[in-house]
Amino acid sequence: MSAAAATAAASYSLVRQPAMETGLLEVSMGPHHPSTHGVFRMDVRLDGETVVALKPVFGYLHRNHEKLAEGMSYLASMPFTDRLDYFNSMTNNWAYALAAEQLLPIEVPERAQYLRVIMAELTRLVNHTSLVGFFLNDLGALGTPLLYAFRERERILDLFEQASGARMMCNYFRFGGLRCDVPEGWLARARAVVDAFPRFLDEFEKLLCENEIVLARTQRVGVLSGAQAVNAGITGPMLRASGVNYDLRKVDRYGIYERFAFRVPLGSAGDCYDRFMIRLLEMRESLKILDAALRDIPTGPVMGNAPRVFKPAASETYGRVESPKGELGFYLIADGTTKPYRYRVRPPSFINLTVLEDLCVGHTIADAVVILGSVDIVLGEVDR
Amino acid sequence: MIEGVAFYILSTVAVLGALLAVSRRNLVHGVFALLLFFAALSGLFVMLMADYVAAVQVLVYVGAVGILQLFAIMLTEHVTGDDLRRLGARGWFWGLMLAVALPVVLLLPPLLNGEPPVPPAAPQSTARQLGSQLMEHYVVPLEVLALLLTGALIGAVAVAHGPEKDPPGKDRPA
Amino acid sequence: MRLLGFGILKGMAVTLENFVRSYFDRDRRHHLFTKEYAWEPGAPAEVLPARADTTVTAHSRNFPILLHDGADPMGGIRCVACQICERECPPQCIYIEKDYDEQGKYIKRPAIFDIDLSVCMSCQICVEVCPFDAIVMDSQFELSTANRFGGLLQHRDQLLKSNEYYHRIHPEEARARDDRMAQEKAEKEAKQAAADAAKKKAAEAKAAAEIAAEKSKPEPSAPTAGGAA
Amino acid sequence: MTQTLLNLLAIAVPLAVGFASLFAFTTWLERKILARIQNRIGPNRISLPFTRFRRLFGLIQPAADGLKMLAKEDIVPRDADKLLHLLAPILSLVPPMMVLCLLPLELPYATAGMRALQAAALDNAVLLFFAITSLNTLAVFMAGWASRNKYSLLGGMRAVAQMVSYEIPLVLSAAVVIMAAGGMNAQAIVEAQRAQWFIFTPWGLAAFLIFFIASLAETNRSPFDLPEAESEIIAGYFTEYSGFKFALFFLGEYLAIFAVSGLAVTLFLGGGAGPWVAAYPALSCVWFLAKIFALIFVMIWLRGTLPRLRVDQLMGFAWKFLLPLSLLNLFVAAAALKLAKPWLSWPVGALVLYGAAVALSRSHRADAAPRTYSYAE
Repeated sequence: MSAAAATAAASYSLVRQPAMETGLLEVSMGPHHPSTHGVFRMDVRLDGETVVALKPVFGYLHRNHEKLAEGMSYLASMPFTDRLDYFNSMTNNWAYALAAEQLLPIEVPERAQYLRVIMAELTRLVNHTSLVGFFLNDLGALGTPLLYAFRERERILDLFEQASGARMMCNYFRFGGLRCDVPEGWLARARAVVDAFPRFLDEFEKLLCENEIVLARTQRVGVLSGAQAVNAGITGPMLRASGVNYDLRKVDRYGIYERFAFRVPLGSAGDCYDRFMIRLLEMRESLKILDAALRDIPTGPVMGNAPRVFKPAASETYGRVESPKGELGFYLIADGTTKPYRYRVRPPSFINLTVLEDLCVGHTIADAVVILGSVDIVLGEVDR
Repeated sequence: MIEGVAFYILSTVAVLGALLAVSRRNLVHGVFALLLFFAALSGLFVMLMADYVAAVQVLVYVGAVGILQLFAIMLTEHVTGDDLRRLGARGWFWGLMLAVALPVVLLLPPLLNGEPPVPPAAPQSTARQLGSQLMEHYVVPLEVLALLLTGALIGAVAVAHGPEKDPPGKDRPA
Repeated sequence: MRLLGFGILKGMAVTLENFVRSYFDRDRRHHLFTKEYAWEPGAPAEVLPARADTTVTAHSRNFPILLHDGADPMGGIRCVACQICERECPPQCIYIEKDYDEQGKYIKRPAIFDIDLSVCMSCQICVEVCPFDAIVMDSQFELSTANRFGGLLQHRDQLLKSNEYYHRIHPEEARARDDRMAQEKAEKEAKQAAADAAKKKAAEAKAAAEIAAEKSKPEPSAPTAGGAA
Repeated sequence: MTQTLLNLLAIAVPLAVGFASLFAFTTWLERKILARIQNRIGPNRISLPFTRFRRLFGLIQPAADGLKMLAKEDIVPRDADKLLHLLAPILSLVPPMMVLCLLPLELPYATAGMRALQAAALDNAVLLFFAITSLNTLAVFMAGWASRNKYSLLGGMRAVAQMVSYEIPLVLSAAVVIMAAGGMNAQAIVEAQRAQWFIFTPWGLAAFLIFFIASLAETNRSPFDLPEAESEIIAGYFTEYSGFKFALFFLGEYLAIFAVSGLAVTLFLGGGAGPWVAAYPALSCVWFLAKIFALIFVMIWLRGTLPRLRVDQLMGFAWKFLLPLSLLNLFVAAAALKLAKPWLSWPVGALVLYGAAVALSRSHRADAAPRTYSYAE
């Protein structure tokens, strides 16, 4: 033990500033902190309880996804897109399939279009229920909302397992349609799950939306103004919670979304409570889409006339989808071979994370955890 | 007979607590020893059949005053007594002399001329009597005391508040 | 403005309902849907029969297996070691070596067919690209072994499973796959038959042409024509 | 002399053993009730070793936890304050144990002579109750300080501040009952409620609610469980404790819950009173425990529903809402008892208290209300 360390240990004292002044406390809410949704670290400088500075540190889950894709065929990197945002494998697949179909135009049959919308909206339900459950868990509600949310998520994951064979890593979409059709009886089971879902939403809203403690802990916490959100490139429910009307399903009208009548909920204050409520309301809109899609889905093939070997001509494209976390985009450069020259993913939760410091400064450390919960990040997508 | 044994136990604990409170270098240990002394004192009150005072002693001294001192220690710097600074104990001899002389002077006369004072048989419920006394006979001093304490409280808060701190958002020198 | 507490009371009413209903809600659909003792073999009757012993369904896919028709594994093996799946596999976890007989001629069978289960991510791309329906996904997932490297490397004999086993675990998918294969075989035979018929017709046409050619020539030896046809 | 010692033992030992085993039962109860609230089943796997019993509904789970705690290694940080580190769990256990014997719990076999320790003899039992429970704050501070860990000290300071600021509404709401019953003797309070439990009077109900909320904060339960807030950086004062010292802290917490809800039952719910008590006097002990477990059920129910309060909201709630309300309740109760005309004082008292509560909650976060949202096509 060097002399310096000995004296430091000997004169160890908590309080560095004289008298009433308390020093700045450096805290690193480490990669494996119980409430950071995966391996994500926040270096927070505290003055007493309030956050003075916050530096998000991530990269612990970086798997070199984009460089890997350059060495494999187009189809081979489809299963890897499941691992991006491991809560919504279907929407990840769809974004990649959409981008690839722009490289080599393949006509997608009607039934596949309907099934794509159904799968995407079911994933949105899964993501928003889990998010609301985790958010309440950060607030301290000891597991009850989370377990109610997971009870519903289990039913939808069973549907995914029956359709694609796996609960979370579905790898179900292909360029030009879907890998296989849903087994018979699946649509009836899906109809049953969709009909039972509003009961869960009412129960959830009755349990939490007027709860005074939730109101006190989330309102006016982590306020993000509309202009600031647009400036930072925020997309998805976080942007709509700040009052900006931007939903890719309405803007791009990709897939067959223009056939379904659904509305886009908009927040006013842009604080944690709005982000929490927007996701609850979006679930109700998704239920409307699912009702309509399940009602008039036609029969027929689910796979278009995709070529045997996917070898697009030299070109570049950017396909994007409204994933539950925001605008998930795939930027592909094809050079005429079977392997993409460049494969870039626009991860919505990574970009939504950039404003974390502006939201947290001035709040207490307990609020910083709640704000992180409301931003809804998944480290698979943040680190790629 | 049981009272005698209890008395001796309690008084030794009290004296020990007081001695520890004075001699310990680590201030936190000192405060805890002091609290031990207060607790032993309240035990003595129970033996004097003044159970109300004993309960108040525990509530006020051990519960409130002790915590206050610990808070004070936490907020001041370098008092945790780990470093080796030590006040030179110069006047320990005269202190000892005084400590021996005082009890002798106080206790000698009664001991000489007869039996030790018998504790008076206190009436059964002291709380009711104290309450009525406070409210009827001593109501004016009670109110004055209350005002004094509130004044002291407000003064303490004003002093402790210190200069208006600048908003936490601005970066501060570490 | 709500008095402090009504929202909380409403929330508590929800949890109380869940608590009470968990005792009286017999259809176990909404409230107490976790199954007690679902695992032990002698699980009580009210556990839903469809998933009595395990949570695997007829659709879940875990690790690939090789299929063989008939009883003899090596005799009826479908895999011809064309190595397409080895090339297409995203995490490159399949290793194949062709089988040669004594004279060194390639016989359509894999000598070595290894899948490293620790690398495989059960993405089912090998099943899609296989032209011979030789590889399908199994739903067996209890494959943990003591040693990490050798134990999880499954060789050809461990991977080989019979078609009946495939019908047992994935009835629907197996039936669809067999129908498709039968249909393709039927088409091939039909094409084959059509090709034979066409060849035969072409042969007859040629023969008829020869007869016609001989008739138009002078009739030196009329009786031989019949024998040649 | 030996007779009084025997009496003391005859009272103290069953209380200690009884409530410690009730602690084990309550941990099982808490896990089962929380599980049922969350659509799960709770512990049901442990079976008695070497016996055929398979389905014991997890009743052996507390014994298994206790054994596990005993087997766990007891880590003491290197530069921790060894003596205080050991003393803290003991000090957190002693006050609740001592306070349990103050509760007017007529043990069925206790004859007149042996009930010396019950509340009958001590005429200021309630004051002694609060005096001894204030020692708990000391134990929390000692644990936080002795672990020499920056986070546990901050957690300890938070917990101490919380306990100190919730002690005042606790005492004030008890003062209302003392005023109504005319004395601090627990037995006299139970007698005074023979006609009507104090909870059925408006000021009694208000005092009960304040007392219950303050007791939640005093024992670090449900919405006020700041110290164990794992979602924040400060993991609470018992971070550095493992093994049986950790279990002692939990034993102390649960005994404090028994003690505080026992006092609530004595003050507001008429102690051991209940139907058929006249016929079988032993039944009063059963009724007393039943009421305690009713309160404990509500605590567990709250724990399964409510999120946690932030530190400053918690303090604001104590000083700006509970304290003024309990003071006002003191005046209302005094006026009601003085007027002694129930048909007038009850409605007026209820109205005043309700009005004050609404005004207070409105003055704080007036805008904290659920919002309505606009939709874009």
